[in-house]
Amino acid sequence: MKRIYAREEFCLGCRLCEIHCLVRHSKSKKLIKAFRKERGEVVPGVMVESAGHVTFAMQCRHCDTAPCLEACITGAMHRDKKTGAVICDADKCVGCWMCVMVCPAGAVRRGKDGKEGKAASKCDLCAGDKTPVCVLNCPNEAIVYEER
Amino acid sequence: MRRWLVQPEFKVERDLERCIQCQVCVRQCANDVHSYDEEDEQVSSDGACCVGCHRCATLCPTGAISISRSQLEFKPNANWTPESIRNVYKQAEGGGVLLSAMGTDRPWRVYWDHLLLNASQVTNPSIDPLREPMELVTYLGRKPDQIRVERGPDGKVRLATEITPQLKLQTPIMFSAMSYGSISYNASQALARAAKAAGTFANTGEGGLHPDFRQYASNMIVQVASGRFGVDPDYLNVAAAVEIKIGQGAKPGIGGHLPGEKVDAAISRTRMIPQGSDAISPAPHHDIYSIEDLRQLIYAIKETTQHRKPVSVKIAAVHNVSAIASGAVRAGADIVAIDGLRGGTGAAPTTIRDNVGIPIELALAAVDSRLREEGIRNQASIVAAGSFRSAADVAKAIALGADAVYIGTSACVAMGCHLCQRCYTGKCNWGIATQDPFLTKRLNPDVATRRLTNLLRGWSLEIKEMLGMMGVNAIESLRGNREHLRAVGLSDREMVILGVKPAGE
Amino acid sequence: MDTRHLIIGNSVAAVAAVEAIREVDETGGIVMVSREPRHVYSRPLISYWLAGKVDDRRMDWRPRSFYDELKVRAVLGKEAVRLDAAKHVVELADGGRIGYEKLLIATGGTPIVPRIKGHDAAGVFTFTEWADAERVRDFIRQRKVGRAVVVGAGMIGVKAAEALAGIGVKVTVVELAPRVLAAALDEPAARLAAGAMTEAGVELRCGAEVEAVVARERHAAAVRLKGGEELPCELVVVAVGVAPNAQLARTTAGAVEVDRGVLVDDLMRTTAPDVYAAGDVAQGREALSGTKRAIPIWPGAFRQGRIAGLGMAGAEPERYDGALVMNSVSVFGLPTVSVGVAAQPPGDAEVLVSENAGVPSYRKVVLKGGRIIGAMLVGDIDRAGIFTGLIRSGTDVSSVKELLLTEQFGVLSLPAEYRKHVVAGAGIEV
Amino acid sequence: MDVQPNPTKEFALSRGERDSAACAIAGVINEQGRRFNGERIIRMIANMHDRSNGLGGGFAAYGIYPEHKDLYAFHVMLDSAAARENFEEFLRRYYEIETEEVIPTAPLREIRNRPILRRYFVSLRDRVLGEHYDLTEQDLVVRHVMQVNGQIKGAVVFSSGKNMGIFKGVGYPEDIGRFFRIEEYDGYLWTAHGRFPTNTTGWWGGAHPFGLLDWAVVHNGEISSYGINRRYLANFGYHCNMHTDTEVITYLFDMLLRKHRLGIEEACVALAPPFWDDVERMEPERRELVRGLRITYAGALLNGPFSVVLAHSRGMIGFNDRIKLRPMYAARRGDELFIASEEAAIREVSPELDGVWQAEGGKPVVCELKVPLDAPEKEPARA
Repeated sequence: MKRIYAREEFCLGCRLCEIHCLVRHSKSKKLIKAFRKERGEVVPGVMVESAGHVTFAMQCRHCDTAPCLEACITGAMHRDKKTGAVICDADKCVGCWMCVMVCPAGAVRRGKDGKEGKAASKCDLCAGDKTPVCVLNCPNEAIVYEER
Repeated sequence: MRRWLVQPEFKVERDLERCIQCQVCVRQCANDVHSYDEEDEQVSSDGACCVGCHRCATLCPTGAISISRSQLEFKPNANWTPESIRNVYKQAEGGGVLLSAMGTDRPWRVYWDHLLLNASQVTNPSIDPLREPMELVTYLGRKPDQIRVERGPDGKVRLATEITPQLKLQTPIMFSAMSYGSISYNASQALARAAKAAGTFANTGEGGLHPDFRQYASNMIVQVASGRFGVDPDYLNVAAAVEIKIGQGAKPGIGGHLPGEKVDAAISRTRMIPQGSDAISPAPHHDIYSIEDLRQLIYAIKETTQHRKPVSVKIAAVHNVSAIASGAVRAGADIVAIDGLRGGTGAAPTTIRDNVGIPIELALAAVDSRLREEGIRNQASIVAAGSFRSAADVAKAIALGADAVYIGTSACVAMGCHLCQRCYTGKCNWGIATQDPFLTKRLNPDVATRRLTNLLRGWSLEIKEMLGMMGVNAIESLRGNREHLRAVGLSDREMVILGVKPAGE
Repeated sequence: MDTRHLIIGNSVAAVAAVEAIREVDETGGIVMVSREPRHVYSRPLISYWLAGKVDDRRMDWRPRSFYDELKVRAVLGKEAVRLDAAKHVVELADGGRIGYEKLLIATGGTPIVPRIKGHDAAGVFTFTEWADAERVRDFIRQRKVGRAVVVGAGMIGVKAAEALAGIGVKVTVVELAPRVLAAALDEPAARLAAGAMTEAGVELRCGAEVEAVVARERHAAAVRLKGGEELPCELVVVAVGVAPNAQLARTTAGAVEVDRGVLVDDLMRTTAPDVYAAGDVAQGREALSGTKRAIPIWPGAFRQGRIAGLGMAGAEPERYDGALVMNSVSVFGLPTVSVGVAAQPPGDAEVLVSENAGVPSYRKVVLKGGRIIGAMLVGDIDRAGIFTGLIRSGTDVSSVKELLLTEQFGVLSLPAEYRKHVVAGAGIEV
Repeated sequence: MDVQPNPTKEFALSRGERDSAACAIAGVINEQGRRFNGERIIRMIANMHDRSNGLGGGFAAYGIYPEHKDLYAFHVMLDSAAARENFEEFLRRYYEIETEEVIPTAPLREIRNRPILRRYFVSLRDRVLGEHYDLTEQDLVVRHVMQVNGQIKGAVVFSSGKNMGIFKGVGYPEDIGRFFRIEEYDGYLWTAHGRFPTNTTGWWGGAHPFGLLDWAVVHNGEISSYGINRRYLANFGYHCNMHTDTEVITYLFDMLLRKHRLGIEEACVALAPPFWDDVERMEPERRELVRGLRITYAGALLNGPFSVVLAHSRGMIGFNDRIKLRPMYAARRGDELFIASEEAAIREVSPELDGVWQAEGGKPVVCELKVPLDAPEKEPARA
């Protein structure tokens, strides 16, 4: 399947991916509004890590054998049949954070969606969009979406 | 001493309605213009350090940043321009040579903008490049004056004249000499890859050939400059051609200086000099004090390369450029590259950059005419350099007599350069003219290669359109064909030098 | 439909096995037998259900179409009571017999109920399956329960307490160990957890032993601790642990070897041909020690079920990489994660700790020979999985040791080779 | 440096810098060297009347001066007695003049503004040749023609071959033919041109055929590469003064065939080379040859739409641009080979043909005499 890969040697550390991810997964979908009003509410599925000049963007690997899928006690974490993406159904998630505990990439984080206001937050490959927004908006093509 | 008389050049404004405090600008500015105040949770900007490179504004997701020239106006003075006043301030405070980068920004006449191309109407059909072949293939190198053929016993006619080595270009545009050191590894790689992809050539400049780039060597011209950095027999033999750099349009008669702090391990290896040592290119080649010395170097290089590589001689366009070019051809140069007044550089004394040399248009026309007058035009190809901004500039140069052109600034701009002219600071926010690992990674060579290839492709398509519109289908029918040029707003003398008629004639 | 695959159980290991079988064997008949007359549901959710945070529908761990879609014959509400491994036949409590080609025992665990006085009084419940939760709920409603004592402050006890407190019951938790979640958390972490509990109004009695349930009219009226103190209550939840439910395996007269649980190899095979076991009933290899232990861990059960299923269907076997003790428990909203040997590190281990009581947050990493063998996080648990991955892979982290507890610790901090592996994704070739 | 245009040639109606045209061309040769008079070539070119506009026409005829066959037959246009004086003084300096005469013409109402038209049958003085050890007699003739045309005010040598003559001027070609009374000459090879100059009006010297030594070129089309062809030729001592792009074709052929001794086929490759894509597909030896020709003679590449008939003493070559933007038909009947812009022109004089075909772009139609030039005089063929 197509996956998102970071090319850390070209990551600027600008964090535009995080910004656009946040907007894409916000309610308003409007950049300024989303960032002003929903920052802290929406946890971006991509996170930029940096240490010195080394920076890179990390998000869910959508593993073939996904530990988060195996660890999910509610069945909220599931694989989308069409895209192959591992997606969390926020309505089912109870926020037990088993997924957070088992993701070797640290790519699942505690979010604020769902009925209880807590549900695992992670990359959903932009729900089947042709190109995820982090890839689309990376100014240096340091995030690529491809079959490998 | 604090530089208190020199006021900021730019004003950076932030539209607080739009700013979302995302700090992209803070993370992108190598000049520390933007900063985030944790306490106030507010991004703010200080224009004093702004070089006007637009990195922040380009990456700002909400378009909240605008950069304008400082509104601090001097009393109008046609003689004492703000630049000249500021330069005096700077020198009064610093006491040194003022440095600049890229080509001169003074309003010297751009002759391209006074030359117009021709097109077919009725009497000969224009040719549609989308339907008919349109040939840009260009061979650079020495050509014989005539071809001899022999008929074999089988009745087949064979070539009996030996053709000396040639560079085959799919399009008459090459990348100018830009050394690894003056530009980043990624930028160098992109140029080499784009040259290979487009079937043309990139020039190493005087910085040697990084081992990683050997795979592109068949599309690279290696330079031998006065510092001889990175030059050994292998370097000469692995390349497609060798260029002896005598001068550079931005700083004729001036050497070069790569500060030791930029000479990291990789550059040190590539240049074959100790890490951390200054790389100083002397003003002249100390083994070339006359034309016959040049001849010896050319032959030394040809011997070293078993006469398998064309040798180019690059000179700056100075007053007697045509005589120098003629001398170079007679000294054995297979290609003469002429770099005009507006040619770029990574660093040059401002006063030299802005006041020395002549425009490439006049130099090119003079050299082409001179070589034809002497009947030696076939003996060398002419490559023109020094600011080609568009396919039209290239087409006009070819009509004036160039076989091909070198583009440097355009290539940099294609990669993202915003002509802030601060290459010499090593803080290129676009990752081109820098060795800072924070900055070099900003240039993804895949992206840069694609952008360069696109530029070459776009320009090539435009040149094809222009050829077609002129009713010819091969670049050689435009080369030196000044009938296809007309001048507007030039003096008679300028037109004589350019060999073009005024529009309407 | 023939019964190629017989699966005793209907929870995580059983379901994982079915899904794995169907990846390779689309048609072979599958029969699932379950004592509980319910669709596949998630046992860990019963405390959420009791608290009203999850409704009946959301208890489903797989969609209602699960059996149909995977072509499974579900025999629900019937208990398997006898196994004739030689004849490949399982006998049900109602006398029915089901033959099989491959059998999976995934019967899970049974709550341990200490034989204290009064343990059979009305109002004393265990808390491991949905029916338990239903009974507790009904009892609370009928008897207007106002006070409850939860015996045991392990994961089940804590979650039960949280649920009870959530529906307005005044809860006292009695724990024999000196701290809550003693198996998972160390003293400082437990203190934070305890803080969250007491803040929510739960009374904690750690280091206290229950002597008896005091019954009046056969109904629980109090819990008496050793020393005589009585904790008045109308409801007692006993949550002192679970044991493998290996009863079925024990009926084979030793054909299927059983210790605490059913002994399995790394392919989840028992000692009897064609008989597999997975999940809480199984006793397989533990990752760090290499010894066989019964470890009731959800992700482990899934993995075991899947391996068993693949093996049963004849696919290229995946090998079990051993169970890793781990738990993620949200204690009254305070997230805690504990992986590997974290609560009681061995004496020769190097322990790194960072604490921020105010937030609150606590992080601890246990290293041995340059490798992480345990990690514990309380509060900010985001990215805890990176540690889990490092423990699993046995990656030498000596070079990045200083970064482990820093704020910017992330994938970027990992050794390059391992980082490459992580970026490519688990199960994805690098 | 290019020779500056001679601003004094006044016998033109008017003229601009360079003329390009869409025209009619025709040629006919008898391969056995049998001579025939100009009647047929007039009919051929007259048939294509609408392809010209009365601003120029002309003819080249080979084998018409058997009595002077070893002498250069200079046909000269002169605009004044003074010009004649200057020209003749120049001529005498280098040449023995055997015969000189007015070119016979018929008075025609349609033909106006005629210059003085004279011809001189001359031979180069031995002394002159001796002074130039590095030049051949023909090189010197070329140089002298260039000098006259470039430097002597009011004089144009428009035909300079041996045993051949060019007759041209401003008018419809059939009128020019009658004017020059070409039906009275017998030749084995005739070419003709009818002009439709578009960029400028015509002038006498700019009419076709364009000649140098025994080369005569008639050309339909426009040489868009003229600017560079002209500058390229200047390198080799050819100076264009006639303000017509046809001139460069003549000089290029002269240079390639006579001076560089290329075969006709190779010369045509140099002038209208195959496309690089096709070159790449050639077998290696051929590829090297074509590549060598193309890059060496890049300045000689003729670009733009054209069809050309090049005549010389031994034959005739029909030749199209690379992508054949102008028409050209060739046909054969017995010993005779025809080339014309239109098939109808050929059918006009030879309704029955053995074969007729369109020449391919860049591929020459070559016809040569099957007999030696100095073969016994043949009887004039029946017109």
